[in-house]
Amino acid sequence: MNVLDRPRLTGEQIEIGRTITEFLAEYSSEPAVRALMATEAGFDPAVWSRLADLGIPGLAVPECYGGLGLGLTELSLVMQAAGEVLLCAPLLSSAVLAATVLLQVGDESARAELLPGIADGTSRLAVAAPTTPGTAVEITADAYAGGWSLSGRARQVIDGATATGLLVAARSTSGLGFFAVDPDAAGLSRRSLTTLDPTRKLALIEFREVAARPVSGPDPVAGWTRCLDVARSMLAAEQVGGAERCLRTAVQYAKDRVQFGRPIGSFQAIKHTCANMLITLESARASMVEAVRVVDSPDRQDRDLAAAASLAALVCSDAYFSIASDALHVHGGIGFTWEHSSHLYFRRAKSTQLLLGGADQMRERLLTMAALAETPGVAASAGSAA
Amino acid sequence: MNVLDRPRLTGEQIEIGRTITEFLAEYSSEPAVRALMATEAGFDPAVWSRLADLGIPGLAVPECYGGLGLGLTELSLVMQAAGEVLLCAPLLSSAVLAATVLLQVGDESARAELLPGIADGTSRLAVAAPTTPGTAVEITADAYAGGWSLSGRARQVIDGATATGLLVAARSTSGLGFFAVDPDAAGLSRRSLTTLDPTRKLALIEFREVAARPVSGPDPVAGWTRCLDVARSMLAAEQVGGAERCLRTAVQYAKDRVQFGRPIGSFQAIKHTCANMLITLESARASMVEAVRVVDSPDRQDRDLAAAASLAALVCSDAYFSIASDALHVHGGIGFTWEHSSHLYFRRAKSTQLLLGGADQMRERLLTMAALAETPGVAASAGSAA
Amino acid sequence: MSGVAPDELAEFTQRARQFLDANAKRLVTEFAAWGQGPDRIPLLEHADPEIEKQELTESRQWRQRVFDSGFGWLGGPVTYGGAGLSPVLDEVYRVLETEYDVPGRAFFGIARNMLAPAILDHGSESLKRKYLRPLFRGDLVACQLFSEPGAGSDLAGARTTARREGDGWLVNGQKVWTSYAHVAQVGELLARTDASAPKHHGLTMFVLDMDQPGIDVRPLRQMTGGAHFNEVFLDNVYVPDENRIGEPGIGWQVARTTLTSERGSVGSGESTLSAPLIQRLDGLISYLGKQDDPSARRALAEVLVADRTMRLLNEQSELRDHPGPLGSVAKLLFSRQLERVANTAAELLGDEFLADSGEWGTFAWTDFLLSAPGLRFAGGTDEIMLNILAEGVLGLPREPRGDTR
Amino acid sequence: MSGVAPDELAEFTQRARQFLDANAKRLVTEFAAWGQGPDRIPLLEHADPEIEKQELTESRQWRQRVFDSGFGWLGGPVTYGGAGLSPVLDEVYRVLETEYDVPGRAFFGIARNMLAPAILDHGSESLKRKYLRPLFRGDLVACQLFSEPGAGSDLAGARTTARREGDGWLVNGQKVWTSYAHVAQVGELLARTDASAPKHHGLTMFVLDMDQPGIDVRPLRQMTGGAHFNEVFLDNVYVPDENRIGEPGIGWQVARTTLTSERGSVGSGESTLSAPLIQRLDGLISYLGKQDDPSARRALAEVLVADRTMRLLNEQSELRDHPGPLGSVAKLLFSRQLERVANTAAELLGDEFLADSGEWGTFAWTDFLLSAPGLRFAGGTDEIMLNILAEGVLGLPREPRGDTR
Repeated sequence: MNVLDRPRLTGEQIEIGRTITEFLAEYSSEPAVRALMATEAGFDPAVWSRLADLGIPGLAVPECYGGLGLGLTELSLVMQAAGEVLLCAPLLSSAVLAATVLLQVGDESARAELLPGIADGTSRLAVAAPTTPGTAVEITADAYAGGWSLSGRARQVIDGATATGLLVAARSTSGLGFFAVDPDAAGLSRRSLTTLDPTRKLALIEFREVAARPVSGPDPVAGWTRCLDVARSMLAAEQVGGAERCLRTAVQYAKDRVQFGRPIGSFQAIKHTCANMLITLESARASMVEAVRVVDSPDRQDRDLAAAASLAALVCSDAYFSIASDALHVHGGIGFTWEHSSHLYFRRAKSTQLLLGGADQMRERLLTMAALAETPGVAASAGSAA
Repeated sequence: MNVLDRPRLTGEQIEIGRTITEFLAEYSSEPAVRALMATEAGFDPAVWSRLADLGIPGLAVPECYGGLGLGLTELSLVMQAAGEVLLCAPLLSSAVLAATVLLQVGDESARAELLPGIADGTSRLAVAAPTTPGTAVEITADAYAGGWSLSGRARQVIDGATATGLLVAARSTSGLGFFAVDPDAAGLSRRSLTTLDPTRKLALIEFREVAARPVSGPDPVAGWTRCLDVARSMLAAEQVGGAERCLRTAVQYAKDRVQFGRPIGSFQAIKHTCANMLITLESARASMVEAVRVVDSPDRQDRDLAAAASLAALVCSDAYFSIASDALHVHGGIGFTWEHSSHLYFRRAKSTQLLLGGADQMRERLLTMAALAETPGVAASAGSAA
Repeated sequence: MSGVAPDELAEFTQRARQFLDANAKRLVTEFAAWGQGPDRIPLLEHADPEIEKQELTESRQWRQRVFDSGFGWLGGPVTYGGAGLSPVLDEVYRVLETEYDVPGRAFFGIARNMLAPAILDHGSESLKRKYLRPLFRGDLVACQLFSEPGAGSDLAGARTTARREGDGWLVNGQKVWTSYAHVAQVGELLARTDASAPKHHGLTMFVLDMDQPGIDVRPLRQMTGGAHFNEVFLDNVYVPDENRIGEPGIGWQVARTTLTSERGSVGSGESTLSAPLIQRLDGLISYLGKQDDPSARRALAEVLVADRTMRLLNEQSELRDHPGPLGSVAKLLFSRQLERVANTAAELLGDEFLADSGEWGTFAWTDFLLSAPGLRFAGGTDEIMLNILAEGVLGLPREPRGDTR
Repeated sequence: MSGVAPDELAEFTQRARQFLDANAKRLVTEFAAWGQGPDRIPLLEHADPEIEKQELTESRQWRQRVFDSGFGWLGGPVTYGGAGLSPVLDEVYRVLETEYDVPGRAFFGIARNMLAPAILDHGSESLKRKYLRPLFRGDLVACQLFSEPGAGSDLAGARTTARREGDGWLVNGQKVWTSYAHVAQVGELLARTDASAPKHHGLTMFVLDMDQPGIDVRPLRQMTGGAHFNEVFLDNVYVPDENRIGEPGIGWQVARTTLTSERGSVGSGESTLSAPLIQRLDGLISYLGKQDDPSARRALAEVLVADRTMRLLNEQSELRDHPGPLGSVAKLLFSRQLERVANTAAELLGDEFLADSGEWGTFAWTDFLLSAPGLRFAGGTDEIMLNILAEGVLGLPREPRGDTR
């Protein structure tokens, strides 16, 4: 039971998984995570820079934009390992979301300009766009003589307060578009929020006539939908990693803790709880592996991506939270203390369950993709949701 | 853990409970039930007549109509005991539903004419009216010179094929009304249906210009709603009785059956299953006792009755099915055989879960009565549902 | 109603109402509107010490007035300060009191529902005379010194020792998960007095004076960030022998008496999902405009069903002649239901649950979510409760044990 | 893909497709419209004997053709009739076959997934030569003679005896829950050969010829009213010693091999919720006009999620180097999901579920509901499966046992 217990991995992929796992064991220990989660920035620039030296942020960025040109399968291994240790770093925000926005939505000049910085870690970009299907964009883009200006607000931007650049979704008269914005620009204010999960920072960003540069290529709506599905698949890997760690910790405790003269893991109540956690974990892993396979298939269709990513989002989100809750429970009172790691995973699990769209939305997308329970009205509205 | 383990019972009530339990132990053994469920009639006239000698069908019928004039609390004890042994008899159809329709909806002359027969068991009346809130009445009543005629059909009439008389809900130009119909009347055909629960017979009754006599007093709609709530409370008692028996049987088996050198009830998986069944049973009992208390309070309001009966219907229905399923499971393979009683309770439980309205309807009624989640649209439509 | 004649009950109810009407205001049944009042949804209190001190003072004063007016311990023997009536009336009074705007009784739950029953059942005459009245009067806050880091579910594995020293005992060890230890005057202490006896036979129970040297109470930071529980370190703490509850070596039996009486503190009326909580969830649904959302309606209805069922269960089990350990039924339903409510709120809020946007009544649910797991082990884990029900009520056989020596 | 090079896999897939295209039609992906086809929703077959006989003949003929064309046992050693390729290819072929309209392989599940692995792992050379080829070719239907009335979860408690008699053994006892016994030619028999040995060491495994006197197969009427399982009475039944699988006394180890290979019969691809079942549920929702009903939509989506997850789990566990007992994961999910589907259908149908109105596709769900509990104990109860996962995969300690002698 570890990161590499996945079918279909190549030798090179296994090597990447090993490398990142060893790296994180050294640089993202629990004390380090606890120290970082108490800071406002929420990540360690030195560790980020070492990760960049390993090529991690640019793993899936094509070589022509300065990345390693590997696939999302490789990136998913990193996400899984990061999820295991609750790595505090702008991985999801910059290496997954921002890079994918540029690749799926961005025009050629934006890619050429922004991707190399993401890939070498010198830029940390955050994406300000609604992640839950059906949520309205609250930012408008107005054209003026010299360019564009944005007004409005973006809620809960991942790593938004510390990002060195922003990719912002905004509505103009010609529809949805993405814009690059300098976070130090006049009229922009950002505020770090108190979060349920202190290991992943969220910010509220407000725009008052902020200068912005359009970066979208054609059909940004479909592109953003794809981005979210890629991100959901990567987040699923993070969730599986976290759930795996929770189960491992709980099993170890059940072997070690003696009550009534026996290890508590010899009592069926605890034993079967652990077995059910395993069942849940393996179901999650299966859905995640499939989503990553689809995401990484060159000839995938958008609807296959949507179906696989929605399934993984549903299954892995619920699995992680249920496993994190059970792990906490297996630990009894000790798991309820601040000092124990249980609550950090519990918080992360609940938080990722809601981060990129809720279960209702994912279920509706699945039904639509499977052409089930169709009525003219419902099918039409479900089809338009991101 | 038995029928009488209920708070607030008087000595006389406890005596009634004891009498009926002893009676049923003799006259409604499992072999008797299995024999009756294979017959088309589905009940034993001799046993019914003995029950009538005890005054059971008229327990809650006022003395002025030939009953014993006791309360619904007493009747609930009978229902509970009947549920324990899956008594095959027209108790729910005639003694509960038909008697309540006459008391809650019927006009004085109908009561005076029909209740004495119900009370002394010589008549067995069935009620043909939709029991699920929101279901349309499929029978129309037309006035002609000499009286009324009914056309249409009633689905799933409890004991409809063997009843000696019918009380039928039908729509006329002046709204919903109840009518007394002779089952042998011209134009009436009834067909016994294959049922999920063979211990309770259901019939499809078709009406083609069948002569009928109106029996409603004022406001039959509100009256019928009250009838259903009374019936739900009595059915809840039957469900608690059945669930109690299932738990007792399962616990006994868990004590007796040895595997791996230990009674299976010493394994936590089985032990905790049984404990959870107990929790479920006690929750159900609490809701049922309250519903019976409200039903039997002279100064109850319709909305209190609706709230208490809906709660009991919800809780007891789900409890019975979950307990019957768990009991079946505790028995392992043997519980899956035709010869074992498990499936009879499983069938009864599933069937009562759906008999007088589903969970969705009961939940909506509860919200309405508690004035929760109110919006103008929803509150209005929920308020009108029976 | 078992134990009380209808006339007696009516007379009592009237008398209690008179007292309450004269001394307290009826609770207004309309709840505070959405957006009003403190923006927290409390489950495990970890109040500001100053506020807590004031709340304790108010609660104590009210309990003392109740006691002095004769309603404090209706079922108790007159000798020890009780009213000598049926114990059922205590529950009747408690329910009546919930209709009035009076301070809660949580501070005194352990005194009343755990320590007092142990003294009543096992204590010496002098212990009874000394402690019962102040425990019921609200003079003393009590805490329960049972759990230890190595003895959670397996309380009989306690390692805190008490050894003979002159006329009394010297106590050394560490206790944990001790609610109210920081405000308690007395503790119910389970300690090992005979290391050579089999584990269930070497324990003794004491009433410990908490205001003395050698007792170090430290708040235990829980996953919410707050501290509802404490750790208690005991370093050569003296207990006079007269404070022993029962004979030396029968501590385990005394503990069991206490634990089966515990429902008052976690499983009883006070810990059903309160009406305000349902109101809060209802308010949230309206705030989010989800009144027409079928999953929201279903979730709210399920919470309502669970709340009503628990209330009825408590109410009726109090009315039974032999309520038995059915109080644990409510406790189990309660802790399960809490998690369901918390997850429902999270699902309704969606990503608004993730960060504090400043909107009243939204992020406050996170504290509720993070507190809920604590209720699953406080007062006995689910597993222990299920064992008690299975073995105690259903008579299922015990498991083979690894600790019979 | 582990064990098979990409090129080899591509070449194989092409070859298998050629065979299938030449010998079978592709399944039309559109399912029968609502109201067409037989009005039953099968879960535990209890077909008319004549129909079953015909189905068996068709299934056997197809399997023989598959085998004779080289696709019957791809991973098997050439010596015993296999193709000498990677075992992964058997799974690849199985999945490919599901795309074609060919007879199912349920009759031969036990032969292939239970008896054959036991013989391969523990059988003598002559047993392997005698049985492996016909078991994989579809010549022989096998049944599993393990469970007894007194030995259900605790299979090692088997009391059926086999005692030495000349060159062989005489078997006496009773087996139960035996699927396919009425059509089987061979049985895998677990019998006690040494009453004086500790219970796990006194058992021996045999291949039993089912076509001989002394064997009485009686259908076991189950709660649906039908009979999928059988009881098998064994009265002085002779087994030659050469039909022994493994040494005398190691029957329990052989049984464990068999049981961990069992996923093929209950936990594997064939028993995921089939697409037709989901289609049937979808059809029901449309028939009832509940496409806009959020609970119906949610329920359907949940069934879809469970189905997809189980498919992926099976598919991927076959691709792992060490699938281990993860097949039981699918089996557990499967039996739980069945009950959920049945209850969903009941909830959707409401009171139409109660009686057969004659409407196609409605009352048929009751048989499904009544069959579902049977899947929970067939192939091992949930409890046993959970123990296997907890002890075998997670390494949690065993329970103290009462039967170690």
